[in-house]
This record gives sequence, C-alpha cells and structure tokens, in this order.
Amino acid sequence: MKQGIRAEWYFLLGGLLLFGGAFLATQFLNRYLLYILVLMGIYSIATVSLNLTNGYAGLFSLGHAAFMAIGAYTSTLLTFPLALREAYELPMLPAFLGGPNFVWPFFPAICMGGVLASVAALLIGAPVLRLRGHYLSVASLGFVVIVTTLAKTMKGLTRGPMGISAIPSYTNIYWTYLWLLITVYVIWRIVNSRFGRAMMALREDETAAQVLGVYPMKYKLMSFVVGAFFAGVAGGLYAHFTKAIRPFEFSFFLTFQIVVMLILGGMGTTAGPIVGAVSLLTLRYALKPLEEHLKIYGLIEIIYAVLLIVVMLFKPEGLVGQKRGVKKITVGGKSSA
Amino acid sequence: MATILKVEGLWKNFGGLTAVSDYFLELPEGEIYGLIGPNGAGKTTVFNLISGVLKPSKGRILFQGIDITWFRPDQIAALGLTRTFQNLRLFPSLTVEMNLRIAYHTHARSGFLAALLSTPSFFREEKEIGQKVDRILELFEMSDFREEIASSLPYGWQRKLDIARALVCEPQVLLLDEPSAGMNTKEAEDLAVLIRRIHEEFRLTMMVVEHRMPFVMGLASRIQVLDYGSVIAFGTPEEIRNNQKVIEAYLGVGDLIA
Amino acid sequence: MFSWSYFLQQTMNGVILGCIYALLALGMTVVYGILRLINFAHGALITVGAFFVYFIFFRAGINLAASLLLVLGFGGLMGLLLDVIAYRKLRGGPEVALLITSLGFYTFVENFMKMVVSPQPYSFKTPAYLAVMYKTSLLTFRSIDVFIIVSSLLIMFIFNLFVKKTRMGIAMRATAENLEVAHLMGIEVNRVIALAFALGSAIAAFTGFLWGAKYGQIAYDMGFLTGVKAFVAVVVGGVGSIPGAMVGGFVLGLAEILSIAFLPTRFAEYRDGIVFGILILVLLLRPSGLMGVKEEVRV
Amino acid sequence: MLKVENLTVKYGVIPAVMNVSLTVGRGQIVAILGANGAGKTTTLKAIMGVLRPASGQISYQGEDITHMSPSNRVRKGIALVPEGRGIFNRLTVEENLLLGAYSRSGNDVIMKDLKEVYALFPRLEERKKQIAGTLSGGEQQMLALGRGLMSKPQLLLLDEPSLGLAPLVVRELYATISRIREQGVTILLVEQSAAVALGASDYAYVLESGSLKLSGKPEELKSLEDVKRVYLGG
Amino acid sequence: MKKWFVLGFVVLFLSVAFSVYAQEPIKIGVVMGLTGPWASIDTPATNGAKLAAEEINKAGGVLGRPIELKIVDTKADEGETVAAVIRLIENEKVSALVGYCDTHWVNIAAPLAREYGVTFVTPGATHPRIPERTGAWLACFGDNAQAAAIAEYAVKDLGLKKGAIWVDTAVDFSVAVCAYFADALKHYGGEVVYEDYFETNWTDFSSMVARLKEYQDKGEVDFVYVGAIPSNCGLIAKQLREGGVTVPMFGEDGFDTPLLVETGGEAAEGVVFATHMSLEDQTPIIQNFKNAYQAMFGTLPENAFAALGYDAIKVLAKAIELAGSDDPKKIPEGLAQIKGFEGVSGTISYEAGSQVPNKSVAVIEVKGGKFTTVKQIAPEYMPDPKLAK
Repeated sequence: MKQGIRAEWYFLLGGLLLFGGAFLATQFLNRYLLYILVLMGIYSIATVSLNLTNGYAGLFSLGHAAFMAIGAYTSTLLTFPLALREAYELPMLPAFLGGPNFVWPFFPAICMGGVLASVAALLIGAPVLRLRGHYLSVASLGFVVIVTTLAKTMKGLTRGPMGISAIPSYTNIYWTYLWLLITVYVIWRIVNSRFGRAMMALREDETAAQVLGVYPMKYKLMSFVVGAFFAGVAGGLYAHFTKAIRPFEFSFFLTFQIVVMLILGGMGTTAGPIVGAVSLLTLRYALKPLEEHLKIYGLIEIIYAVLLIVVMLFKPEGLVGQKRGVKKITVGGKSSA
Repeated sequence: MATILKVEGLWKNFGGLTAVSDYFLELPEGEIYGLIGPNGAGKTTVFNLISGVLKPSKGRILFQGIDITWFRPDQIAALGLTRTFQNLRLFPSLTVEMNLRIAYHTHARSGFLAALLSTPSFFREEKEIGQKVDRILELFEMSDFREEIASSLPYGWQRKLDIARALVCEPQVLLLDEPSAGMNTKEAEDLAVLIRRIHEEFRLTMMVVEHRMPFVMGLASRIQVLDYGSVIAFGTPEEIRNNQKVIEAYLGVGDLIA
Repeated sequence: MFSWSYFLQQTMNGVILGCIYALLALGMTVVYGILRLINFAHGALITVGAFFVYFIFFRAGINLAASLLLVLGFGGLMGLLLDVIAYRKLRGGPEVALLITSLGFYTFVENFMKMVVSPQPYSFKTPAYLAVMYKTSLLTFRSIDVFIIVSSLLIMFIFNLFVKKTRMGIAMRATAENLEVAHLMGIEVNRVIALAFALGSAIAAFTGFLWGAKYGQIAYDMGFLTGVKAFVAVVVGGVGSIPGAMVGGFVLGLAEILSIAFLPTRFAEYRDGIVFGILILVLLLRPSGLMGVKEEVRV
Repeated sequence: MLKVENLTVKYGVIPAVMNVSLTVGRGQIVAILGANGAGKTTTLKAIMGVLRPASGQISYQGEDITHMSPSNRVRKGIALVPEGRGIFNRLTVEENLLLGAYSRSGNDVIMKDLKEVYALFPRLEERKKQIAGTLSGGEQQMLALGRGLMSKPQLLLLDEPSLGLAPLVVRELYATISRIREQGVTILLVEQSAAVALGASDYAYVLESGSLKLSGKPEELKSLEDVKRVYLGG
Repeated sequence: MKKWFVLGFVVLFLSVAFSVYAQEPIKIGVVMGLTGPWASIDTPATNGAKLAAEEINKAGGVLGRPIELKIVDTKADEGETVAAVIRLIENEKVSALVGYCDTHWVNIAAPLAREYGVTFVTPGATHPRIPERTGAWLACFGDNAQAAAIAEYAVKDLGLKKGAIWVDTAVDFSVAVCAYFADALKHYGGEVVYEDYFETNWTDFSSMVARLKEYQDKGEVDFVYVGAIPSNCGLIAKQLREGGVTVPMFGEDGFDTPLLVETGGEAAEGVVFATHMSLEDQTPIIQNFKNAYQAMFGTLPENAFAALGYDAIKVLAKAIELAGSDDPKKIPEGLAQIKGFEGVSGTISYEAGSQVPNKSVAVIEVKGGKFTTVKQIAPEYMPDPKLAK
C-alpha cells in the first residue's frame, strides 16, 4: 500500500496532468466532445462518492439521487441571477445568506449544496442506517421519492414540478475535474485511514468489527454523510451544467444509473466507479448516431441492458473488481470443494 | 491477584429456551481459564454476553470494576476486552495487513481532518501502526502473508490471523472461542505453544473455549464446565478430568438406557 | 362534509388499486422469500401481459376466456425463462448481481417493448360485458370493477390454497424458510424456485390485463412504478409473508386513494411521497412489516 | 446396507473428515461418537450427499451413490434428521411431516404412513395444526424423527438426536428409536453423549479430529476408558 | 475536335446537374422527444418537418440549396437535450433549430441556442412567455389565446359558468394554460369552483373523478377544464365518464391527438378542446397537406402538430429566403419580415417585435369519433402572459 507523502506527490502530479489535459481539450475539442467529457466528470464524482457508501462501507444505498437533488437546488438558489429572480418568482437570499442584493460565487455555493446534502444524510441516516441489507436499500429509495415530492411541493423555493431554468452555466471542464480530483483525493485519504478501514471492516463483518472497537453507527453515518456531500456537489455541478432542473430528474432512474455505473465498474475499488461512469457514457454517446441512423429508438438502452446482464453473469464483481468472499446461497451440494 | 473480570448471576433466555442460567465467573488478572462443555451447553453464548454481542436477560458483568453489562461491544473493546470467534470472522476480502491495521482502531487517535490532510502526526501514527503490525506478524511468523487476501490463506493460518488481529487490539482480557477448531493435532500443539508465549509476552488474561481437551487442559490453570447453560464444575484440569458430573455431561449417564 | 356515497366510492377505488398491488406483491414476496431478490423484472411482466392480451384478444380476436388462460400461461413461461436464463446461474453469486440483473431485465423488456410496440401509449378497450355501468344512489361502478375485485380475491384464495394445501405449495414455503433442509427433504429446490417465478409472473401478466381493462390505456413503461410500489407493499406487509403481501397491497392502495380524497386538493402531489412515507415509517417502527415474522439475527 | 470407504471431506482446504471407513449392516443401529468438531456431522452430510467428498466412495445396497443427488438418495430410501432438527418453524406440524414424504407419490400410502407416525408419536397428532416453531425441544425432535420416517426410509441418519434434551426426554427418544428399528429401519446415528448411544447401538465408531480412533461393539467400548480418553484427554 | 466538344458538354452538364446538389445543403437541426410522454405530438411534428423539407428540396431548395434535417431524439431527458443542441450546433453546424411541442424542453434548448446566436423555432410549445425567456420563435399561438378561446366559448356560446379546473402540475404548459383559463373565465363572468391537481405519470384518476362527481351531484359544477398532455387526455375522459361524471369536458391543444378517441372511446364524445387547426377542414391547402403526408408516411396526419412541424420548416425556409442567407445571425431578420404567411395551420404573421404569431384558435368537438370544428375564435380578450409562471 502506498502511504503518506510520496503518494501525495503522485496525486499532485496526476492533478497537473489532468489540468494540462483539460486545457488541451478546451483548445482542440469541440463543445460537444467537451460536453461529454464534463458529463463524464460529473457522473464520476457521483459514482466515486457512492462508492464510499456502497463499495467501501457496504451499505447498499439507493438514495444518491436525493442528495444530488439537494445539492442541485441549494447551489442553484444561491447562484441564481438577481435580475431573473423576479421573473422566475424565486426568493431573494435572506440576510444570513448574504441578503437580497447578494449572489453567491460558484465555489462556495457548490460547497453549501454539499453541506446541506450532508445534513440531510445525517438526519435520515440516523434512523435508516439501522436497517439491514435490502431494507436499507428500499428505505433509501423511499427517501429519494420523498425528496422529489418535497421538491415538487416547496414551490416557493423550487418552482415545483416546473423546475428552474436559466441557471447560469458556470460548470466547465476545469471546475468539474477539480471537483473530481478533490472527491477522489478525499475518498482515497479516508479509505487509507482508520476511518476507511473501519468502514471496510463493517462491510466485511459487522460483529467482528464491533468486538474490535468499531462503533458501527458512527462509521456508517460518516460514509453516508461524506458520500452525500460529494453527491450534493455532483448535483450542483449538474444543475449549473444543464442549466435547468426539475424534481423528476432526480428520481429512481438517476439513482439506478449511478448504481449501475458503480457495479459495472466494480464496487470498492478506486478505479471502478470512474471506469463504470466513463464506459457507460462512452457507450451511450458512441451508439447515439447508430440509433438515429437506424431509427430504432431505445436501441441504446437495450444494448445497455444486455451488456449489464452479460457482465453480471460472467463478471459479477464488475469490470475492474476483484472476486471477494461473499456469502452465498448454496443450492445442492456445492458448499464443499 | 486482582479479579479483572467478574460475572454475577448471568441469565440468557431465547424465547422460551434458557441458554445460560446463573453463570458466574471471577477471572483473576494474568490467568488463563478454560470453558468446556458438550455441544449446545451455552459456551459461545457466555462469550457473546461478556463481549456485549448479546445482552443478558439478567445479571451483571464487571470489567476492572466497571459495570459493562449494557455496554456495546465496541465500548467493551475500547476498555480492553476483545474476543475471537468459533466460526472465524475475519475480514475475508481484505489483506492480512488490513485485517490487522483495522484492529488498532481503539488506540488510533488521529482526527478526520488530519487524515484528510495527511498531517505529520497522522503519518507518524500510521507508521506506528505499521510497526505494531510488523511485530505481531513476526511473532506469528506470518510476515510472508502480509499482502495475501485473508480468505485465501490456508485455514490454520486464518485461525492464527484471527488471534493476531485480536492482539493488535492490545486487550487486557482476550476471549478465545475454539481457537484450534479445524486444525490437525500438530497445528493445534503449535498453537498452544504460541498462545502460551503470547500470554507471557503480553501479560494477557485469557479465557478459552475449547473442545480439544488436551489443548485446553494443557493451557488453562482452572477450567469451568458448562452443561445446560450452568456451571457444573470448576477446578484444575486434573480435578475436572475425574469429576463424575463432567464425565456424565460428556459421555452421558451410564445406566440411562442399558 | 363528505357524503356516505363519496366515502364508499373512494374506498372502492382504493380497494381496486389495492387488488392490483396485492396481486403483484404476491409473486414478489414468494421470490423474495426464497432468493432475497427484489425482482424489478416483475414490473415488466405487467407490461408484457397487457400487450399480450391486447394483441391476441383485440387484434387476433381470440375469445376473452381463452385469452386470459393464454396470458397466464405466457406470463408463467416468461417467468420461467427469466429464471432459467439468468437468475439460476447467478444464485450463489453476490446478491447485488442478482438485483442488478433484474434491473437489467426490466430495462431490456421496457425498451424492447418500446421498439417493437411503439413509444406511444395504446388504448385498451374494455370488453363490452366488462364495461357495463351500474349506477346506484351510493356507488357508480362498472362490471370490470367487480371483475377485478372478484378475480383478485379468487386468485389470492387459490394461491393461498395452493401454498397451504398442495405438496408443491408446502415445499415452496419450506424452501423459503430453510433452503438447505428443504433440499435434504428431497425437494428439488431449483424446480420450486422456477415455479415461484412462473406463478408470480403469470399473476403479474394477468394483472396487466386487469390494469388495461380498468384504465383503458397501456404503455411500454407502465410496469416500473407499479412494480416498485408492489415491492413497497411487500415490505410494508412483511417480506416473505403471503398474507402480508395482500395486506400491504391494500394498505397502499387505500392510502393512495384516500389521501387524495380527504386531504385538500393541493396534497395530490404527495401521492407517491405518502406511499414511501408509509414505507419508511413501517420500516422504522416495525422492521419486519405489518404481518411479518421477525428475522433472526445469527451471531 | 451402507459402506463408506476412505471418505475425505474438505471445507475449502480444511479437511473435516479424513479417510473414514465404516459399514452399517441391515437392521442395525450404528453410532458414530466423538467430541465437538470431530467430523461426525460432516460424515452424515456426505452420506446424504449434501456435501461432496473430496475422495472416497459411498455405496448403498451395493450401489455406488458417491455422486448421486440428495433428492435421489431420498428416493432410494436414505433420510437424514439434521442436527438442531431443521424443523420448518413457520409450517404446521402436519405440513412438516408431509414434507418428509415429498419425494414419494401415492396419496393413500402417505396418509397411511402419516397415521403410523402419529401412532408412534401421539403427541404430534394432538398438535398437528400447531405451528412447529411453538413446540418444545423434545416435541421438535419427535417431529424431526417423524418427518424423517415419512420418507419411508430404509436407512435413517440421525444427527445428535439427544442434543439439548433433558435426560428423561432422551430416554423416551431412544425408546422410540429402538421401536423404529424394530419396524425394519436401519439407523446410523451421531452422538456426543456416548453412554446413551452405546446403550442403544449394535456397533459404534469413535471419531477424533476427523479420523477414526476406535470402533467396536458397545460391550467392547463399554468400559469407556478409551472413549473417555478421546473425549477428555488423558 | 468533336471529342473535345462531347467531353466539354459532359463536363458542363455534370457541373450544372451538380450545381443544385453539390451545393452545401442548408442544415436545420430538429430536436424532439420522439420517445417519452410527448412522443404522440412530437412525432407527427417531426414527420411534418420531414415532409416540408422534402417538398422544398423537390422544388429546388432554398437559395438554390437543398435543406437537410438533422433529427435528434432527446428522450424527454434534460441532459440529452443539452447534448443534442450542442452537438447540432458544434458538430453539424446547423443554421437554425426547430423543436418540441412542449414548453419545458424549449426552456432548456432555446437559451442554449441563443448563446450561440442560433435561431430556435418551436412548432408547438405554446407558453407565451417563451420569447421573453428564451428568445425562441413560436410557429403556434400562445396558451393565453387558446385558454381565452375556450373560456369565451364556454361562457358565451354554452352559458356554462361554474368550472372545475384540473391541472397537471408536472407540466409547465398545463400550469400556464390553466392559469390563463382561470383568468379568462373570470373575465367572462364565470367562476372557478375548485382546482384539482394531478401529475403526468398517473394512470389512476379515480379519486379525482369521485370528487368531481360529488360536486356535480350537488349541482355546484357546470363543466371541467382539463390541462392534460396527450398521453393522459383519453385516459381522463374515459375515467371521468365511467365514473359517472356527465358535465361537459374542455381541453387544450394537448387533446389534439388520436389517443383521445382511441383511449377515450365513447367517453370522448362531446369533449371540446382548442387547437391550432382542424384537419377536417376542406380548404385545398389542408387537403393537399393530408394527401402528401399520407403518401410519405402511409398514414393521415395524426393531429395539428404535424401541420405545425410542417409550417415551422416552411416559415424558416421562407425566412432564409427573405434574409438571403442561411447565416444564423441573419435568420431572425428574415423571420421578422414574415407577414401573412399561409401555413397549413393558419396564417402566420409576426407583428412588430412579437415572436408569437397572431393566429386564430380552432374549437373542436368530438362528434361520432371525429374531430369537428365548431368554431374558429380570434379571442377578444387576451390574458396577460405574465399571469403564468
């Protein structure tokens, strides 16, 4: 295991290379390809952060879309142009957030989105993380529906189901990859500290971890809250990228998409989530012209689904994942070698 | 010698079934006690109760004078009592080193921010953990397995890793649940030597559940025998071996059928 | 403030929706009980069933009774195929793989339908003798409403009878409780699981017909949310419990309808929120569900 | 009736049973004794086909069944009453019993056998509609036995039938086991409680740490000295 | 010598022949939700656009150049929409964009096109605040016009005053048209008894039906105005009638879909809705359009949106001609000059500064399963566009 200072330098070097790459991309690629690159970055942030909860801590949460929604709406409300607030019937900021003549800069607004997502994770996590296995998954899915419902009904803040458009388009390739770098760095640091080790221990065997002194709730919550922060960030970036958000965007489908990316790439690995996000999006945009040419709409999703089933059948641990000791349902004399 | 672990009138009911009834224990500091009994006598349940994995229906558990009856397992571990498991509960998909590093948890002090920023103090602590792990690996002659995935180790080594892991936790009292299960006689003998060595080197207090009699009799200074959830005998190995009640518990009452 | 007839009418609406959820939950709970699989593909069977009846009854003109028998058989076959093609191979793998595969199946079926049938909704005419209107001073209803309630209760009754009285049914419950011992008893576990899939899928496909006949429009994506809600019903009722699945279905159906009926109209937007709110509440207060057996945690 | 030759069973890489050979003659009660973890249960599971042997051969009525599926072994007349009884707690007593006859056909015969089982265990008949999970330990053991009998076995494998039962109940249980043998069923049982098992059996094997240590007629083992050594060391 | 002559002739011929085709085509991007809830209106609109492009190319193209449509399905997905707009402008270098029959999607796509300085024309998104917010041009009337037309028809022609309004809160368009309708109804002396809310993805409307029936039985309601999109209108009509509701039902241009009669069946009888034009009209331009459409796609135009898609391309072509260039910067100048353009969906003129054409509204009633025009209304009262969010 790489540990400490030297690995950090590699990280910095990687970051510089990444930014060099981003610069070259802005110089030589057209906006459509840049668009896809940014989208890959945003989905990677979401997938990498989900990996902390689902991959390392072993909690199969389906709540990521909810945190993305919270981040998206929060940052949007903070950065929305003063001039358009009235036209869109959105409120001015209250005094403690800067007052009616103030609009937040992009970076702190995104952070704030992440923070509020974390707060939500803390509130919902305390009861929901007590649940085990599929119950946790279903309850977190319920949380997504409830957040979507709130986004629909808190019309004064969210304009309800109609959503908010004309969001300033601050998200670009630099911001996205800066945040991706931060996300990967933070999660890498956590994984390589006692905090991450405690999470992995819980994933592997909760009782064993407990008798070694790990308090499950604390570290489950920590993974949930940190994961939620970066999900909120991804949501904020997404909002300032598509420039329009609606409650419906942050529903089952978004959650499932991210989960699928993670599992396809490989849970609990550093590269897995990014590989998953990049490969699925590449597939999608590479197939797009084919779909349009053949005029078979839905073809992408069908290929997507078949691919998913094939990967699950033949490499259930994901593209870059390693086989793990998992509990098995044994049928018929298979438990003995 | 001072009593480090004291259990008074411990009961545990599962539904209508009484698994442990009126169990007691006074474990002196620095001793190794054995806990034996036929299948289903409640030995593991006793360990589960002491380590906090299960909550008793009645009774009191004192560790270093602190009432830990209602503590969570992690709190008990933080006070210095940990255990191993009969059915091996390693962290199967992690490396040997990771298994051990995790166990240092209760002693690690560095904060979240320090970890994120990788501060010198964090770095120093990680190094300390590394040294501690090295020492234990050496002691267990497992240095070569450092990077191996735990579940890929040969079974005997997995057993040893389980004990090694508990030692990284630096407990004062260690409960070993069938440490030699699944080992052959030779391996078991080696393990006994190792346990004795650990006992001396770390000045540990231990309690061992075992079914391999020579193993436990050679190791423990006193043995408790459990049957139907209660203590039916307590004494030195020699006393236990010749105790009629114990023989009956194990072999059955001679004239029951015949 | 509300009249009796209003109350009765809304309750009936809730019961009908409840019947649909309960029928779907039935199949899901059996599969979940044995395999711990949230079978998202179950929702796809609603869609497939509805379109199957559409084509053989409305287009090919096969008579209704025969169509319904055929759709049951067709649904069962689909379930069987799913199990044999993919799920069986994955048994023993990580649970997540099974879950994701079922999601993959759902996505596949939905988009396949979209491609083959069209992304447009299809109108689904209620057969004339199921569309007869009855107006009384208390209730307005159609024969299809009666048909849904009667056929659902009948299916639930038969299903219960099957599970309680037949050799296969008892084997199914035994497998759900302890797969290994069931295997010891000489039960061909794989066959039991395949049967569970087949039965659940047959009922789901039939529910697709009820759905179409009741609401009059079917679409390639009709199954997803319904399927998810049916699983919510399973959890609310208590996983693995057959009576629980039915109770859960009715609780959800009634909650959905009555909340709209008796809350001020602006609360209509909370419809799905209420369903999932109930779910979270039940999970927190009574994790084993309304009718479920507490699951033992082994140490 | 049953012949096990050089049986070795491993869990992953760990051998649980090594080179065990034993024979059970028709109409006998044979006991396998040994302390916790000696490999008794593993041996039974291998005979039943739930575990696959790493090496060795199992033949039953002269036929090699080493690679036969458990359900086919059930059809051939082998039944296992598992350790801890393996009762389906959520099913009724009668349903549990009927599951024992799962692999058989012919409703009338099964109903007749059900009556016989009820005759053997009148208490089960009283409680046939009761949920099995609510039975007492002794009753559950009766139910497990009865369920095993419902498959009309010629060879009945019993795994620690006396586990967790009070002495009086154990005595009752063994009386029943003898009666079952009188009906022509061959029995291979695993017990930790040696005295009890020796009192009821025709022949006994003693396992220690996965290998055979002793075997002989109960009279020969009766002194218990060797057995005691295996159990308690010495 | 002769050889050279023949060769020269061939070269000349080829260069003339290619002069039409070898010319760079004028590319127009078409973004539509061909899959998803809006498919039943976006698909005919796309077909209409294809037909218009084909006709234009047969007649020699625009400015001597053929028109090439680049059609992208954006699947009712925000990310896909942004991606498609960027791709069409950046990669395909389209001169203008045409798209969507629903406001929400125009709200996302058009501002982006505006950033690039590319004109966006929507065939069927009717929110009158679209130009103000996004800079897009409408080929259709505004929602305030169609809402006012129905209010006028209900109160003045039928004498119905007490209305219930059903709003699909998930769709901007429905929220807007219902707000305009409430305003217009009050203007004409009517009264909004209550508003009820639903969402696009509902299938079961039984609880709302029972509530309406309760009001109806107490005699408190004369009619219901439903702001449903195509995939819901038939479903709602059917469930209303089968639930015992007998009061008249009114709708907007989302009802202009075959699904209304297919799904609604007998329940759709007597439903009255406002739309852009009636395909039943016997005018030659409509009949020609219907024939050409059928020849190309094997089916009659499904609804008015086919005509709107057709008109959007024709208007755009006309604008390019008027501007004399397909330079995206020049196209708005051409559009602004369009006056009295005879489209299939009616006469299109952009009055000074307005990007919403002044068109009359067709009020249609379902009679015997057919859409029959009962009236053409040029509303005398126009609700203020600002009333809607």
